[in-house]
Amino acid sequence: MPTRLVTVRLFAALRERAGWGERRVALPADQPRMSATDLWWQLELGDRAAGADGAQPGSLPSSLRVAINQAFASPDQPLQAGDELAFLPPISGG
Amino acid sequence: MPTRLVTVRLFAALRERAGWGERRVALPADQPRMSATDLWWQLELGDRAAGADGAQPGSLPSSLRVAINQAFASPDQPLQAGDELAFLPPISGG
Amino acid sequence: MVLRVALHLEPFDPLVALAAWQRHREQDVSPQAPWARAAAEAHFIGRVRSLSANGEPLAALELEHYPGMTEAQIERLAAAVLARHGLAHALVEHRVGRALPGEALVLVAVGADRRGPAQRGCQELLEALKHDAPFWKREWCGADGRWLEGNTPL
Amino acid sequence: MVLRVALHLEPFDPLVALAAWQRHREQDVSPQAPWARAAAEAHFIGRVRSLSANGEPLAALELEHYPGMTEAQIERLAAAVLARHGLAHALVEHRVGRALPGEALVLVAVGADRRGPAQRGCQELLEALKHDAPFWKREWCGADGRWLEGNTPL
Repeated sequence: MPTRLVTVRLFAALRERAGWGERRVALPADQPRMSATDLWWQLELGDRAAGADGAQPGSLPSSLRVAINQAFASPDQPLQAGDELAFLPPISGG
Repeated sequence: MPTRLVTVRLFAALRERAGWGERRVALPADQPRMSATDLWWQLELGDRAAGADGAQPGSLPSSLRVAINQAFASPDQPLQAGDELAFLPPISGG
Repeated sequence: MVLRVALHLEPFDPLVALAAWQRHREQDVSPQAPWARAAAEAHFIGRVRSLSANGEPLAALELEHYPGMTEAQIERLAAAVLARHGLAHALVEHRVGRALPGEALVLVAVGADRRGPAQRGCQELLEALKHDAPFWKREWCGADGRWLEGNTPL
Repeated sequence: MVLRVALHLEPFDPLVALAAWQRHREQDVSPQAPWARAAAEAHFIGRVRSLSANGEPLAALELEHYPGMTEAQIERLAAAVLARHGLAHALVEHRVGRALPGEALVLVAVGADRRGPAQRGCQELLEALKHDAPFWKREWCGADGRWLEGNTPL
């Protein structure tokens, strides 16, 4: 089975707390239905970046949103090879 | 007792139905508390100008408003010598 | 609180009027100036429609007003809305006379420290103009002129 | 239905943006053009405040965005508001990068056949931008930068 790569992107406070903004990540071969939530915990973003809003493994911090291929998506949607996954901290636009 | 004059002004459809836009009117010496409503009927504006909205003597057609000295006023307010009285048909601004 | 009211007998460009208004902001840079706290601005521009209320092609819209009272009444209405919402500034420019389809009839612009008061203030001032400032519209379709009684629905 | 979305890395003048948008109206005079039925226009302009959320003098406001997604998401939000209110046109221009107090952050302009849909559409599109378009604000007071989480109240 070929290596399945996704691009993970972090923004604003999340990027600065994690210390990186973009990373290519290989999805584990033995987890064909890996989701954004799974990856959040695998990358240890929950420990280092979630702060007071930290959630338990199995869910994302409630203030975060997930985008897959530059559109909002469910954090539980299985990731595909080539996906661009972004974790978005609370928005303050306009 | 000197003659007490007021200026009466009509606008838009009201002016065109009456056939005049501005007139100097002497308040009757024997009616010291004459109001805009009284003058409306004395000038026979009710008969000739009020159309389907005509009211009975003692009241103004409900769609009309009165301005005295260029501010909205009660149609029952007694008029003073020198007042500028205007009868305003329904407004359509903006 | 800063207020400007202007009536135009000739066509006016609302964006030129807004630019002139904005120059006050740029010239008055003291932190106490009403402009300094007005981070939110809401505008409304109304134009002459191309069809009459009856759906016929409109040749022109005539706007009659009550010179003197109209200006004074708009100032009273604007001052009340400015006070009610704690607005920083308001601008009202209104066309009078004979206007053609597409030409600007009314510009309302208000500034406030937050977007809610700016938007609500702009809406309320427009409704106040429509219902309580002495203007009368007559639609011209060909040689026929018809006075409107009341406003288009919201 | 006509829609334009633009992000600006440098200061932009909302009135210049509106004038460019208005030129479309003047150039496209066919009666079927969306402009022809847009007798009502509502605008909103938001600027950088002079004070931070904590009340300190603000040196600058930094706006981060998600290049590609931000533009696409604004287009989705605007298309939904245009359809919901039957609007004729919408314009969204938004600053990104480091902006100074008084500089424009956001311009929203919508046109409709009546004032109600224009005003409601403009408000809804602004709220959608504030809550559902990927922008993140960081306030700079001196050398300290603080990310904002959420928006100012309405």
